[in-house]
Amino acid sequence: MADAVLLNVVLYLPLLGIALIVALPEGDDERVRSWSFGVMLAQFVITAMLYLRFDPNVAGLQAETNLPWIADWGVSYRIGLDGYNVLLVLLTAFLGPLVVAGAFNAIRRDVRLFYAMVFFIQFAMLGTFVAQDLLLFYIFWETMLIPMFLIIGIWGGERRIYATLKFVLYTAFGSILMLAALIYLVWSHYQATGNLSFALADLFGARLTLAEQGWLLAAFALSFAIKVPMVPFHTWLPDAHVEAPTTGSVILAGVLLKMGTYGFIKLGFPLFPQAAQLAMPAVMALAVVSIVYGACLALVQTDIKKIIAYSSISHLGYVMLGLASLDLIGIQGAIIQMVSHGLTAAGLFLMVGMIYERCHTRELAAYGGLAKALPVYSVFFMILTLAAIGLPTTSGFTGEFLVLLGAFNAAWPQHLAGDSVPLVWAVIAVSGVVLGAMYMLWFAQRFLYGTTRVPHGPVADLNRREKLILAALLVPVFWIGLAPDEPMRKTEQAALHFQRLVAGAQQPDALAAAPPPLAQRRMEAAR
Amino acid sequence: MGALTWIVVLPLLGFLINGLAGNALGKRFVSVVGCGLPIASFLIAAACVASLLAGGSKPLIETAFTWAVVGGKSFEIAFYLDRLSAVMVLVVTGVGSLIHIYSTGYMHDDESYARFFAYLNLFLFFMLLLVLGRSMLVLFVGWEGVGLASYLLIGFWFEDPEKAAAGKKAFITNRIGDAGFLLGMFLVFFAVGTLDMDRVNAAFAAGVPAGVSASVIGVLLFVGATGKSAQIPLHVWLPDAMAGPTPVSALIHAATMVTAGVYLVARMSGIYVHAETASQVVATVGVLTAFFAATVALVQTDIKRVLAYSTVSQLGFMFLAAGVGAYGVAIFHVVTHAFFKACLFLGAGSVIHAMSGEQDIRRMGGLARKIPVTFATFAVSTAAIAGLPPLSGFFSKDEILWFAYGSVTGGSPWLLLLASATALLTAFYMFRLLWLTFFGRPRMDEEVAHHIHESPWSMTGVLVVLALLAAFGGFFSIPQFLEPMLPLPAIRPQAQSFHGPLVWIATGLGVGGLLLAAYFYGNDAVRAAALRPGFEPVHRLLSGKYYIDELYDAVLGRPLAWISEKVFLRIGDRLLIDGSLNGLAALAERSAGRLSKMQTGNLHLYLFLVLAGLVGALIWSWRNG
Amino acid sequence: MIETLLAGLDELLLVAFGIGALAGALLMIVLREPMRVATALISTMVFLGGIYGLLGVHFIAAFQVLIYVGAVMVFMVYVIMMLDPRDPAIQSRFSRLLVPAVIGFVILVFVLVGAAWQGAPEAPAAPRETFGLQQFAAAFVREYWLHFMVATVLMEAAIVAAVAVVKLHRRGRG
Amino acid sequence: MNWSVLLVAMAPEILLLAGLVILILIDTFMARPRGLLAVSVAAVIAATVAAAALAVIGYAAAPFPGHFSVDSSAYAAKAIVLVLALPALLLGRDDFRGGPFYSLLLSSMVGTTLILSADSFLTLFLGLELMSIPVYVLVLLAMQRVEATEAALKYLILGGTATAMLLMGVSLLFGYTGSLSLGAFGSLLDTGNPMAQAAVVLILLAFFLKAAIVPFHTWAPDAYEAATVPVTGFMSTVIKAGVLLAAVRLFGVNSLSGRLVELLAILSLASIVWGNLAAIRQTSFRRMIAYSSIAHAGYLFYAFLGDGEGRFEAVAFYALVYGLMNMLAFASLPAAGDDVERDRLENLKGYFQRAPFAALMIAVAMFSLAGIPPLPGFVAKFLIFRNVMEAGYTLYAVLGLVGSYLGIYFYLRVLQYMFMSPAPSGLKPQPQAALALGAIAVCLVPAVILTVYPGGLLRGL
Amino acid sequence: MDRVQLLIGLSIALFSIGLLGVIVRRNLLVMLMCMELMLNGVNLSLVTFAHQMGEAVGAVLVFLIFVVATAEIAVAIPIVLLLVERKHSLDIGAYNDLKG
Repeated sequence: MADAVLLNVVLYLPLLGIALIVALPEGDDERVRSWSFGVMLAQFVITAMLYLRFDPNVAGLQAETNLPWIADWGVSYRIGLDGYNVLLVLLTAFLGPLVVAGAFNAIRRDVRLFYAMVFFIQFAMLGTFVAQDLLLFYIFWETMLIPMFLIIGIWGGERRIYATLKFVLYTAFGSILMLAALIYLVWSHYQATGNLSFALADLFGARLTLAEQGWLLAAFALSFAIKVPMVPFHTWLPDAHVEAPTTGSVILAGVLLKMGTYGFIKLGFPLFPQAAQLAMPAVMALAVVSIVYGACLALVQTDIKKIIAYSSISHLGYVMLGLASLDLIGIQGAIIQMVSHGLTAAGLFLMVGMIYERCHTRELAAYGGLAKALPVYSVFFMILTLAAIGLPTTSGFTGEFLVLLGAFNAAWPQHLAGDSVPLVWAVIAVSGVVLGAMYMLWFAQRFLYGTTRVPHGPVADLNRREKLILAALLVPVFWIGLAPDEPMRKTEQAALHFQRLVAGAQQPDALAAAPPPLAQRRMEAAR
Repeated sequence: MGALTWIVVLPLLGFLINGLAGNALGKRFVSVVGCGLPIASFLIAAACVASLLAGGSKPLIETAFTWAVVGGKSFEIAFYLDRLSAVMVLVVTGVGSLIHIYSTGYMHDDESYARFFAYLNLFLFFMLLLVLGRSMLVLFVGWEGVGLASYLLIGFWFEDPEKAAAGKKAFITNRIGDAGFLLGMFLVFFAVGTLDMDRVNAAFAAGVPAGVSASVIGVLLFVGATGKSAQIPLHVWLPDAMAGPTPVSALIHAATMVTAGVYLVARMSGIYVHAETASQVVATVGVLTAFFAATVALVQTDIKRVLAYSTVSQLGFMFLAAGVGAYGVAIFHVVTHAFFKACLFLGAGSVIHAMSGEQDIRRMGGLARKIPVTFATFAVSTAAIAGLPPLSGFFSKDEILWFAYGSVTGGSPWLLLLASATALLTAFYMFRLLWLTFFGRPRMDEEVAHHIHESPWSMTGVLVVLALLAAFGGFFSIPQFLEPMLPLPAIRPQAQSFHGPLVWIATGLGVGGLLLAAYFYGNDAVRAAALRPGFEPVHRLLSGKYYIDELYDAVLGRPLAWISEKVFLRIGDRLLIDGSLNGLAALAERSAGRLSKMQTGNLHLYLFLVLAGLVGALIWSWRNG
Repeated sequence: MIETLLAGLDELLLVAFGIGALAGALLMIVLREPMRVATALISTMVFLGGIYGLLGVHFIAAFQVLIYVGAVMVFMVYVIMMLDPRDPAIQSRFSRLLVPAVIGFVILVFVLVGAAWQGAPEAPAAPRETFGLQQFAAAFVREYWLHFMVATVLMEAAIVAAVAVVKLHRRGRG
Repeated sequence: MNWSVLLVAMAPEILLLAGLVILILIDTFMARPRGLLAVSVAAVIAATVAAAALAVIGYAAAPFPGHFSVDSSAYAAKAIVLVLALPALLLGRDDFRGGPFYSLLLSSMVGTTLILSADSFLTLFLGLELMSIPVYVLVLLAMQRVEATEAALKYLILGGTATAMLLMGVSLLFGYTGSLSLGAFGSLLDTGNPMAQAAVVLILLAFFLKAAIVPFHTWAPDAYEAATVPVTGFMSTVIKAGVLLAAVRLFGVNSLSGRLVELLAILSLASIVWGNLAAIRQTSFRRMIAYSSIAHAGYLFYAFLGDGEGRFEAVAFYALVYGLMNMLAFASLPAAGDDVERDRLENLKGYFQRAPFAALMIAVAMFSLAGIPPLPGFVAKFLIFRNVMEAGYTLYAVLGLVGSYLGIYFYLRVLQYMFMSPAPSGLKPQPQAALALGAIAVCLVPAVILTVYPGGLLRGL
Repeated sequence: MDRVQLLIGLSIALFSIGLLGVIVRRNLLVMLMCMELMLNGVNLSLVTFAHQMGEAVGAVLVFLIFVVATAEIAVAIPIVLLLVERKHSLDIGAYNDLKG
């Protein structure tokens, strides 16, 4: 009970924050900053408490709130923590203060609106994670567009309008189809069971024909794949990242992209297990393609942010690979990889922001030998880079290792059974490790080593605030790298649940008794 | 926290202290921490080994903590000390400590002194993880970790793009190997369900598990080994790695890290004994690498590069031994090689130090008198590597040749042939190096010559110790020491009688190399110079290192860049995806224009639309009555 | 005999009036002068009034003639005279959409008439006794006085509106 | 005839009429008419309260059997249109000094409320006319720009045509059924008889024309652009809501079938796409809103595909939310400057810098109109497409949603102007007038409630 | 072919002619008159039906239509005057300032 209250507090603290800073007098930016930071910090502390109190052995929801909301259509205000979201909630709450602190210098215009938007998106993201009702999830999911649109559009770079429109239109298109799909899903579930409910718990195992499942999965998958983003739905990401202000990129890379993968693991696959099973080879293929494609493109970028953006595509490919493996290790790895990427990518973008504040360019060619000019900066940068390419003892390794191990574990028996395609994908994915090292080290070398070139230099090394931010960021990186056991315990039940739902579902000859698809009923109605 | 854990952790402490607070602490403190901790862990290691032997060589196992548990399968961070790892850990900590001490002298004037020691300690930490790890996971952590350390140390002087690039090259090449290693590891995990290597070996001892083939695993793991131990085709990084400070070359690229591959194969011998093909691959690659590297070494003029290629060559020997099933011998050579090659590199370092940075042996000569200690130690080690009895190199190399010929598991005459040729070449180019460096007329310019001086005791002392080890190291008979866990292969009957002659052949090879070198390079190498024109093409090929780097660049590097740039970025992203999207947007824009043009403001048109709509609707609704 | 004759005459008149009304309507399309158009419309209305009369709903006929012809059209005619109908600005009678409009018109007539004739229910044997003014008035006060009221409100609103527009005239002038 | 019943049942209409009478008296007998705003606002508020109260207690009666009857849903509908009229009144003062505005608006409201409880075509027809005729004049009354007259005429002639079509349909219907009750219409929906079909189609199209559905939408952009803000607001919200709710009443609970469904779906879809696309290129805010309103009319008629029960709920909720948001946007527009200037979209550039609050309000309105959660516009849209989907027209639902996607762009464009473009020089920050703030409040408060707890209203409907 | 059908046909014809006239005639006043014609057409059919089935309600509607028609004209005429005052033309073709 107490936990439920705490969770609600966590969810609504950002709104309180908005109220606070709106109440502040015009122009008192310093106070706006400090108060925002305070609120975010409080939020993180409470979330941490929740995390610690989270019982890894319980399979279902914890800290659950369940109130009727739009009772007439079975929509309920239902939020709670489970293995799926607990780490991501923690991650979001953890990045909050860092994001706020990271923007102290960068944002000078419309400060109040800016922090209000940061709070707003924080609210939306947390809501998306904790929502346990399909419509509620969708509402939070879509809500994220609004603040992001403004953050990129107002405080962004040269081509910010183009970038932000691209971002919104891309994502909105996916969500539109998802909306249609979820209405259909709920309605046919109602038809079948006479229970009109949007609660995820009820919808798992809704009885649908395979064809229906296929269409619905396609609709959901599209919107998730766009958010992830998986090749070939990724082109919004580089533009958005490049044009977004540092904060925007950090939120985007840190949390927003996880929405897609979270959607897949929480909704996409479990809701339509049979179809998901059949789709898995395709998903796996796309995932591996994303890994390689993203890496290759990162290799030829000249804009620092673009390099990291494409690397994100590559890294999230690993997450999808882990999910597609349907192997417990792979699933766990995928969850860990989500968090890990959230930390490293966020950190890298923060660091790019820091250098950008000093040197005002993102052209890689303009830099060189920073290790000499900005030693501290370089050390942090190096560590994050290595974490990104999955060097052991960092979180990146844990994620990638488990994902690859899982993928291989799943692929080898199929190979023995005569289907070697998954094995091929797994092997290619492993080779992605090399590509990752190539582009990141190439980047680091051009950036940190060689003869010293610092635009608008000489510039000061990191100040205390920045050092603290990065140091704080490194703590979980090494925690997950060195002792992932504890977090993985918390997610294990969810991983098992996912595996049971998706891998455990038997193919649809068992579904003969399913109700006729709505499409047929439409025909009759038209006749 | 148990003793084994301490062995590993102490260097890590060193890294943290020097890395975080080094610059603040001052050189003396840094040196004390940097050298003290490795020495401490050497002592602990010695104690542990003692207790191991006392305990009837029952392996010591220490579990630090559980890394993760997934679906009942648990990954533990545990340390494991048996005879094999005992040998390795002693070599690593021992030679490591010596090189640390040496470095206090060598790096004395470098401004990032603390950083250097931090990196060295970091390397030691990972190396110890590698050799002490019980699980392949831990081994892999160390495996990648040493890669990182070598990356950082090769690029230690990062202002020079060359050096930074060399570091990157090393890391990436290693990564390629690691990919193979990972796959092998996955396969092992699939087969056995655990990564603890003792368990794995035990499981394979009971017979190859269903669903996997030992040879596949073996080859995959060996791919990892080729990366780390610079075997064909992944050898390209090691010569460039000489860009790092010399002690680094000695420690990482000669004595310890590069031998990790050999250690891996020996450690996994449980699998390799079941893997015919894999073993043959190992042996073949090993001997080819040995020969090929030796030929390249013939013409190198950079003192460190000569040593680098000789390292590659010697590693080839080790793999040859492992490939024919004589794992103990391989490890034996690892040890001896650690001694003399470390000594050689440090000697080279001392030379460079004396020559104020000059590395080209064509500008040396006549140093013997100017830096006697260095010369003496260098000479001893050279003799050792050339395999002159009774120096350490002689014993290990002789055993290798013997098993290469005689082993029932894959031993064969042509292996012997190539190996012997390599041995001859080895002796030749090593003495060539010796001659060009220390004898003859000085070829350096005046003020360099003026500055030449013997190195401080901290360096020479280490040289002396290592020289002694190189000289007498052959008398610890490692193979017999390892016999209980790594039995030597039986000898083919028809080869039984051949052992005696082979000893003489081996000796002969060493001496022959010596004489040839003396003949050609004695008296200022006039004969070699005379010989040169006849062999111009060969010489170009060799000094071009068979143009393998260029080949890789043409076959892998440039195509990758081209595809990424032209195909993926230009066509894939910009043309296809964004192109189509922008096309749709433009379409919407245009149709928007059309539609608003229809609103002409003419009332008649509006009314006509009404009429049209009315008629249309009526007809439509009438169609089905 | 005479009745049948009268009945026949009745039919004849009906047809004649119908034709007259149609002719008037068609003239409205083709005539150029607004004034003539107005006359055509008036004639149509009168003919319709005649038809209503023949149908026996005399009071509607009366309203038709009184309200339409008496009020509306007079007003219209007044305006036409006031506005100098020979408007130089009008080069041609017809809009460019003449042809398509005519086509549409033909189809429309065809479809609607077809629909009406095909679909017309069998004329119920309703008593042809046509209701006269008094039943109508009675019905009005009994059942329809809501509409009566609303109609007055509507008239009022219309007047207010018209007045407002006229005021705008003044503003425009002054 | 029971008078007390009559008084209670027709309370909203009567209150409006009372206000109307007072207005006219003031107008005629006072040299300097004053307090017009107060009177009309009071009348509308009173009527709203009465309607809402009666809706809540679920009062039902038929003072004029067969012609006029009320029940809770009718009252709810009236309450909705009346609430929407309030901001229009409040905004009107600056543009319309003097009487006619208020009296015309009120008489139009009387008509609107009438059609919402009409049972016979007599009432419906009269109500529609009473609703429309004053608006023809309101369009040009402010005389802010020359074209207003032209717009008024176009609107009038097309409106007249609509009336004629409606009547033609009604007469055919009368000929077929011999009665003029709305029920008769419902019974005709699925007879295959051509005459009945023709009648239904004519009536339906008349409604389409009044609600500006493609291809009968042409009057809307011109009229909306030329009319001043309050009237545009009135037309785009009250009139539209009135027409749609009347249509719901007309169709009753009969679910459509066959050709009619296709007709409805196709034309609605056409107007969704047409409106959303044509809005992209507009440079005038009101014209843009006009096209958006065409699209929204499409959504609203989409609801008719759904089964009869959900229809009223969907349309009422949607009309309310859409109206509130439109009004919110109109109320937050910059007030100063001449009408044409005010209307230019460019004029909104950098609006956030000049008037942050107003800009945010417009932003809220735009996002809501675009149907992006959590704003109520989303719930409304969801409700509609849910009904369509439930009726089994999956394909139509998907197409409609995709069509609605086309609309997002131009709403975002407004935001882009307000937040992301530098303000043109020479524009000073201007605070909203008190009345405008009042109007904003009237729109905002319900909107917030609907955002947080839509369930409440939906249970009521 | 009884009279009812004839009259209905006639009324539809009048209605359509009115619509046609509104579309094709350029003169504002003529357009207004054509609208009147449409209403007359409607009236005719209403009266006919009312007569046919002896339902007074049809006639009532007719009566109301009279009223409305009058009201519309009453509102329309001043607007026309206003227009003419601005542009001195009765040609609807001249009034297309609003477009796009």
